[in-house]
Amino acid sequence: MSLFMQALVAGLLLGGVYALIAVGLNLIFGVVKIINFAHGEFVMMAMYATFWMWSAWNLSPYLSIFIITPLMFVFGMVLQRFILQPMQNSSPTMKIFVTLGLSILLQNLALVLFGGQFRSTQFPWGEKSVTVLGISATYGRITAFVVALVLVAALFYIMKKTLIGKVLRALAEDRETAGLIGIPVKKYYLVAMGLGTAMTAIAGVLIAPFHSVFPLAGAHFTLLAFVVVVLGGLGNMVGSLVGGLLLGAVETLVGTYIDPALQLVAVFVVFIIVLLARPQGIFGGSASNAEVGLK
Amino acid sequence: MDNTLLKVDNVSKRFGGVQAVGGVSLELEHGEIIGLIGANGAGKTSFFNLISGMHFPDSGTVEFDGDDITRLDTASRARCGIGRTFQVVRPFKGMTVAENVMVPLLVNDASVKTARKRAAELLEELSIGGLARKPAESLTLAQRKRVEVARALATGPKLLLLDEVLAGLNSREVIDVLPFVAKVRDRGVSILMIEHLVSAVMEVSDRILVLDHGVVISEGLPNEVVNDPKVIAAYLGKED
Amino acid sequence: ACATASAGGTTLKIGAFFPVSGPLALLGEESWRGVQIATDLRNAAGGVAGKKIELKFADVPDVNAATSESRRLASSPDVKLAIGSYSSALSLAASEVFARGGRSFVELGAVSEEITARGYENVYRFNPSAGDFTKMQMRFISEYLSEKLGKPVSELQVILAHEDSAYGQSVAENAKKDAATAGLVNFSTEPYNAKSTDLSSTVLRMKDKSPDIVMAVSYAADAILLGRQIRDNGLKLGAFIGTGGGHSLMSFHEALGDAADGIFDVDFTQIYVNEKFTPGIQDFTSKYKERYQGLPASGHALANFTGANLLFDLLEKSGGKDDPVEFRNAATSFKLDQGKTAAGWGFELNDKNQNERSDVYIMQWKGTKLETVWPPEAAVREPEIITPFGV
Amino acid sequence: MLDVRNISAFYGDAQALENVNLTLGKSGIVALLGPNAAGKSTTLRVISGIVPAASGTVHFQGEDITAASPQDRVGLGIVHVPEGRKLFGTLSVEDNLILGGYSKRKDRKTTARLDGIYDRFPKLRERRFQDAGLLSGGEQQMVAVGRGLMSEPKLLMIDEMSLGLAPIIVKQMFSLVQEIATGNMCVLLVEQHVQNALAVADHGFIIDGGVTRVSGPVQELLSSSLVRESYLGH
Amino acid sequence: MKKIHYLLSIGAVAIAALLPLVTADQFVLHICVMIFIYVGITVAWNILAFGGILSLGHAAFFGIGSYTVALLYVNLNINPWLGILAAMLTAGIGALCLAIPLLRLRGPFFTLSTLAFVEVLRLIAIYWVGLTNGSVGITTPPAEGWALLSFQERQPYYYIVLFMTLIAISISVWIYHSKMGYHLRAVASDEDAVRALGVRTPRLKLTALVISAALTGAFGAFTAMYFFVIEPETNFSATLYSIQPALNGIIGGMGTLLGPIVGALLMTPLGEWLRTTFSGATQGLNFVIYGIVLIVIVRVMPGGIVAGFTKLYRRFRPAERSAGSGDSKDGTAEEIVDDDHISTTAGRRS
Ligand SMILES: Nc1ncnc2c1ncn2[C@@H]1O[C@H](COP(=O)(O)OP(=O)(O)OP(=O)(O)O)[C@@H](O)[C@H]1O
Ligand SMILES: Nc1ncnc2c1ncn2[C@@H]1O[C@H](COP(=O)(O)OP(=O)(O)OP(=O)(O)O)[C@@H](O)[C@H]1O
Ligand SMILES: [Mg+2]
Ligand SMILES: [Mg+2]
Repeated sequence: MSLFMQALVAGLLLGGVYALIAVGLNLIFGVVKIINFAHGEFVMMAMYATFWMWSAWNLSPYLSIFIITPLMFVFGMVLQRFILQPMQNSSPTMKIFVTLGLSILLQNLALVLFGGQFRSTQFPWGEKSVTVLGISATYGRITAFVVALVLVAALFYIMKKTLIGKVLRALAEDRETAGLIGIPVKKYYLVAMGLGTAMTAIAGVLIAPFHSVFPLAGAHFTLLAFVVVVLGGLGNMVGSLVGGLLLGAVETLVGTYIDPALQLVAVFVVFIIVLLARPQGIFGGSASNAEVGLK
Repeated sequence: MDNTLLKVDNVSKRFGGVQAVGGVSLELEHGEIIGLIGANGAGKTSFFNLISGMHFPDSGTVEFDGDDITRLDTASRARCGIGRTFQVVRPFKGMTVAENVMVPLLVNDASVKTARKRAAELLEELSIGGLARKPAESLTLAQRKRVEVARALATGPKLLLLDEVLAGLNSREVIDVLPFVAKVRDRGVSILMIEHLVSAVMEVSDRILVLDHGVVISEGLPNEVVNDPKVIAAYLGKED
Repeated sequence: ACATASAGGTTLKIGAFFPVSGPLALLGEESWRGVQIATDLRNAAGGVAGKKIELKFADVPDVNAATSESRRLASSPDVKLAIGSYSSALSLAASEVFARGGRSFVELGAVSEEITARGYENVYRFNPSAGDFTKMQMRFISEYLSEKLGKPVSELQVILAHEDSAYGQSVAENAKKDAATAGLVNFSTEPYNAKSTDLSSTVLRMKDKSPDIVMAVSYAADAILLGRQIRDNGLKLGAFIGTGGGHSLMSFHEALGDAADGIFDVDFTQIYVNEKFTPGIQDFTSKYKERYQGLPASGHALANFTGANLLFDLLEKSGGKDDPVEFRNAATSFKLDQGKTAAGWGFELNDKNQNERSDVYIMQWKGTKLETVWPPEAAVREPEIITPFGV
Repeated sequence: MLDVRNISAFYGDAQALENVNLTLGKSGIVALLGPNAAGKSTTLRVISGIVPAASGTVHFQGEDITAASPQDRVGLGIVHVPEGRKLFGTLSVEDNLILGGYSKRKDRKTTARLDGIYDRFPKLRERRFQDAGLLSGGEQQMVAVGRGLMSEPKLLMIDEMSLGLAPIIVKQMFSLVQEIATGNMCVLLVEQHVQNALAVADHGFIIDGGVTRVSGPVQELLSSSLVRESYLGH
Repeated sequence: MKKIHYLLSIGAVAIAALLPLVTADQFVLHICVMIFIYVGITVAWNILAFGGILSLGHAAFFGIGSYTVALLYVNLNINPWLGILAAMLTAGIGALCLAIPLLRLRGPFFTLSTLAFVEVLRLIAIYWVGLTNGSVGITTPPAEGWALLSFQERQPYYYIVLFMTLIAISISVWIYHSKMGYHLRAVASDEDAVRALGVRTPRLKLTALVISAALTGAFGAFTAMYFFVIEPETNFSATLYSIQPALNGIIGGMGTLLGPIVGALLMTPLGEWLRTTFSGATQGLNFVIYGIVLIVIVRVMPGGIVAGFTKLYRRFRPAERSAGSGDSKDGTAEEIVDDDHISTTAGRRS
C-alpha cells in the first residue's frame, strides 16, 4: 500500500511536470494552430538559460525565472513575427515542418555553442526532500507541481474571463472573421505565441533543478507534451492538467507494478485508448458545428 | 406494388439539451416533391441528416424502397439511392468543378473517362458547364450550390434531398431554376426540399410539411399550409 | 590533421567514424578527440613507417549515416582501414561495410560482443568488451565487496538497473551469465527505457527488494536521474557500481555533488590511475588539456587514444602496409603485455580478433576525481565503503 | 461619406471586379444588387479591406483608406457582416458581442452598448450565455448584426442578410435594418430578396460582371425596365 | 497524362537506368540507392496524403518490413525475395492494426497518434529481446548473389531499388488517376460530404493505408538487406522514416504526383552533402545548416517546391494565365484573403 501511495505520488508529481510543459504547448497548438515540434527545444533553451544564470551569477532558478520568462516571451514573439506569421496562410503541414526545421536548428545550435555536455543546476533547496507518512518528495518537484496548478488556474481564468482570452478563443476558431470585426489578429498571435513560449519557459526553468541540461534535454518531452494536450483536449487548460496527471500516474504505476521498460508503452497505449473513446480528447468539445450553420 | 419510396416513422434526435427532431413521420411516394419549411432551428436539416444517415435517430425507423435503413451508414444509403445536398455547401477543394461531380459518378462507374463525360453533361444541364475547369473553391455561393446539386444528382438518386439550394438566388434566378427541379422529378426522382422561399416551394411541391421545434405543426397541400394560422404565427409572420 | 593528400607513398589514410552530433554526440566527440591526439603525437614523432597518418573523418549520428559514410570512405581506393565508433550499432553498420568490402575495421570503443562475434576476419576490437565489464564487476563483488559488506556472495541481494539501448542490453546479458558463474543467487535486472524522463518506478521497485548492491548501466542523463531519485526516495545501499557511460562523466559528479562520493564505477581506464601501470598517460593528459582546455569528460578519449596507438604500432610493424592481409598478419602476430600502454592494456588477439589483454578497472568517485581503486595493480588507493548517494 | 472610385479586384489571376463605383451618404439604406457572381460580395470585401483593390480608390469621410487594414477600417466605423454569419460558435452570445465591440473596448461603455443590443434583440438577452453555435439560424443572424453594431459603426455592410432565414425572421431583419438606419448610420445591404430590399432602401446600385451598371434612387430603379426584367422577374 | 509527360518520364527513367554505365563510383551509386529508397517511401507515404491524411506512422511499417525480412532470413532461412513479399504482407497487417482504431481520428489527432504508434512499436522491438534481439539488433549473414539479394557492388542494388521505386511510382500514378484517387482527393477536402455521395470512406482510407504501408514495408525490407544491420532505434526511427518522407512529400508538394519525387530527389542528397561537407568542422553544424535550409525552403515556397516553380513558370508565361488548367492545385482563394496582403497594403500607407 505504501509502495502504491509512493508510486502514485511520484506519478502525480511527474504528471505535474508534464502538465507544466503542456500548457504552453496547448496555447500554441490550440490558438496559433501550429503543431510545434520545437516545443521541447523551447524547454531546452529555458533550461540552458537557467543553468548559465546559475553558473555565472549563482542565481537561483526561482529568481532567474523572472528574467527568463520575459526573455522567452520576446523570443516567442520574434519567432511568430519573422518565421511563423509570414506563413500564416500556408497549409498546417507546412507549418509543422518549419517548426521541425526550427527544432533541428535549435538542438544543434545548442550542440555547436555548448557541446554535448550534460549539465546540472545545483540548487540545494530544490533537492531537499520532505517525507510525509513515509512518502517523500523534493521541494523542486513539489514547486513544479504547485506552479502547474497555478498556471492552469490562471490560464483558465484568462481564457474564460478576460478580453484577451476571448480574443484568443475567437482567433482559434476563425481568425479571418476575427480580423474582419476589427481585432488586430497579428498582434494577438504575437501575444499567444509569446505567452505559450513564456509558459514553456517556466516549465523549463522549474525542471532544470532536477533534470540534466543538454541539447536533447527537451526533445524527449515534445511527443509527451503533445500526447498530454491532445488527451486533455485542444485549447482546454484543465484538460492538460488532467491529461498530464493521468499519464504521469500511468507511467509510474505501470513502471512500478509491471515493468519500467514498458512504462512509456503504457503511456502511449492509454493515449490511443482514450482517443478511441473520445476522439476530441477528454475535455475536447464536439467540433462538428459545420452543419449547424457555422463556418 | 406499394408506391411509397420513403417511410419515416416517428424519428427523434436529441443533441445534448436540444430536441432537434421530436417524433416526425413522413411518407413520400415515387415521383413526389415534398417541401419542408419551418423556422430556423426547427430541425429540418437534422431531419435530413437522419434520412441520409449522417446521424442515427434516437428512436423511430426509416424505410426506403421497402427496406429498413435505420442503421445503415451514409455511404450505403447513398448507394441505395438517397442523394443529398448540404445546406452549408461543401465543394471539394483542390479539385475542379468537373472533378467534384466525378466523385459520385465514380462510385458505380469505374471508368474515369465515362465519368468525365457524364459530369460535363450534368454541369451543362445545370447551366454551369462553363465552370467545369474552374477550381471549386473559386465559385460564389450560388454557384457552389449548383455544384452541390450536380453532385447529388450524379449519385443517381431515387430520392433527392435538397437543403436550401435556392438560397442566394434572386427572384429572377429562382424562376429560372424551378423548372429544372420539376424536370428532375419528371425523370422519376422524388424530391424532399427545404427552402425558406415559400413562393418557390409552393410552386413546385405537391405537399408541404412544416416543422417547428422538431415536431410537425402542419402538413398538406401548399395552399392549405400557408394559410394555417399556426404556420403563420411560427414561420411566415403576418402580412403587413 | 589534414595533411596534403599526395601520392599513397607518403600518407596513410585511415577512415574514422564517430558520432559527434545527435544523441551520442558527447562521448562520440570524446572518443574522436582521443584518436586525434594519438594521431597528432604520432605524426609529430614522424608518423608510422615514415608515412604521415591522415584521418578521413565522418560524423555518423545514426546507422544510416554510418552506412552512407562507410560507403563513401570505402569507395576511395586509398582507404583500406577504418576505425571507430563509440557505439555498438554504428560499429556494426560501418564494420559490415568495410568487412564485406574486403577492408579492415578496428573498433576502439564499442563494447557489444556482437561486433567480433560475427566471424569477420577483418574486424578487430582493441578495447574491452561488455563481458569484461561484468566479469570485473562480479570479481569485485565476490573478491572485495562481499567481505566488506559482511555477507557471503550467495546472500547478497544484487540488482542491475540498465537502460535498454544496445549497450545496456548487452551488458545485462553478460551480467546474468557472469552473476550465475560468480554464485550471485540473488541477482536480478531492472531494465528501463533509455529515453525515460523519470525513474521513480525503477527506484521504487528496487527499494521494494532492499538490495545490498545496485549496479547500473546508464547513459548520462539517466545516470544522474537515477542517482537523484535513489537519494530522493531514500534507497539505502551497501554499494553502487556504475558501468561506464554516465557514471564516469564529470557531469555525474557535478550534478550529485558530494552525494556522488563513494560511487564505484567500472570503466575504461581513467586518468587517475597508477601511472606505473599506464605509461604514456601523462603525455595524453597534458596534450588533452592543452588542446581542449579541460580534463577528459570520461575514459573514452584515453581508450581511443590507446587503441589508436596500438593500431599505429601494428602499422609500424607491417611497414606501413594497410592492406587487409598484411594488416592481419601484423595484428595476429603482435603481442604486448598488460601495463605497457597508456590505458594499461596489453595486446593479444583471440580467434575472434578481440584484444584479450585489454581490460577495465574499478574506480571510485572522491571529490571531483574518479580514482582507480581496484584491482590493486592499477589502483591509486584502496576502495572505501561509503553509503551511496548520501542516504 | 463613402466614395468608391473605379475599383478593380482579383482573386489570384481571376478578375472579380472591373470597374465599380459607389457613393454612400451619411445615413439611410443602400441596396447593392446584381446577379450571381456579379461581384457584390467582393465589393464589400474591398470596402472592408479583406480583399485589396488592384486599382481605384476608396475614400471614407474624405480620407483615402484604399490601403488601410481591416482593423483600421473598423476603427473608422466601417463594419462588414459577412455572408454566412461567421460567428464564433464556441464562444457565448455575449462574448461574441463583446468582441464585436473590440475597437471601442477602451471607452468603458461596453456594458451600456450590450444593453442596447439586448434591448433591440430581447431574445439574445435570454440566450446570452449560450454558445453561439447552438443558436438557430435566425438568432445567429441577430448575433451577427448585433456584433456589427457593437462597434457603433457609421457604415454597416450586411452581405446576404436574409439568406436562409425564415420569412418571419426576414421581416424582422428588414424592420430592424430600417430602425437602425434612422440614426447616424448608413446600411449597405446585399440582398437577394430584391423586392424587400428595394422596399426599404433609399438608394440602389446594380453591378454586373464587376461593373456598376445602374445607380440611383430606388424609385428610379423600380421604374427601370431593365431592373424589373432582370431582377424582379416581372 | 499528356504526351509530353510520357516523354519526360521515359527520358528520366532512361537516364536513371543508364547512370551506372557512366559511373562506377560506389559512393555515387550508394547515394542514388538512398535517393531511390526515399523516393519510394515518400511516394508510398503520399498515397495516403492524396486523402489529405498526414501520417507520421510510416516508420512503423518500414520497421515491420525490415524486421520481417531479417527475421525470416536469419531464423528460418527464408529467401529475402520472399521476405520482401512477406514484409509487404506484415506491413499491411500492421496497417490494419493501426487503421482500425486510429483512422477514425482526424487531423492532428490522427497524425500524433500515428507517431505514438511508432513509439510503441519501437519500444516493443527493444523490449522483446527474444524475438528481435532487442537494441543489439539483427545482422544478416554475409552472402553474395541475386538469389540472396546480397552484393558486393552497388549496381545490382541500384537496379533493384530503381525497379521497386518505379513500381511504387506507377502504383501511385495509377491510383491518382483512378477512381480511388478521385475519392481520396475528395476525402482530403471533406470526408462527410464524400460519404454522403456513396463512397465508403473507411474502406477507402483503409485500402490506401494498406497499400501505402505495404509499399513502405517493401522498402523497409530492401533497406534491411542493403544495410545488413537491423535495430529498433534505426529501423523504427520516426525521424528517418516517418518525418523524413513526410518532409520530402510536403516540401515537394503533399498530395501531388510530382511533389514527393522532387522532394526526395532534393532533400536526400542535401542531407548527405551537408554532412560530408560540414560535419568535420563543428559538432552539429551540418544540422544547423539543414535546419536553416528547411525553414528557408518552407518559407519561400509555402505551397511546396513543385507549386513554387509552377508559379514562377507561370509568371514568365503570362499567356497561360487564368486558363485554370485541369489539375491546377493552388488555392487562389486563400492567397487572396491573405494577412500578408493586408500588411503590405497597410505598410504602403504609413
Ligand atoms: N450536431 C449538432 N450538435 C448539437 N446541436 C445540433 C446539432 N445539429 C443541430 N443541432 C441543433 O438542433 C436544432 C435544429 O437544427 P437544424 O439545423 O436541424 O435546424 P434547421 O431547421 O435546419 O434550421 P435552419 O433553417 O436555420 O437551417 C438547432 O437548435 C441546432 O442548434
Ligand atoms: N474566394 C474566391 N476565390 C476565387 N474567386 C472568387 C472567390 N470569391 C468569389 N470569386 C469570384 O469572383 C466573382 C465575383 O464573386 P462575388 O462573390 O463577389 O459575387 P456575388 O455578386 O457576391 O455573387 P453571389 O450572389 O453568388 O454571392 C465570381 O466570378 C466568383 O467566382
Ligand atoms: Mg437547416
Ligand atoms: Mg455574395
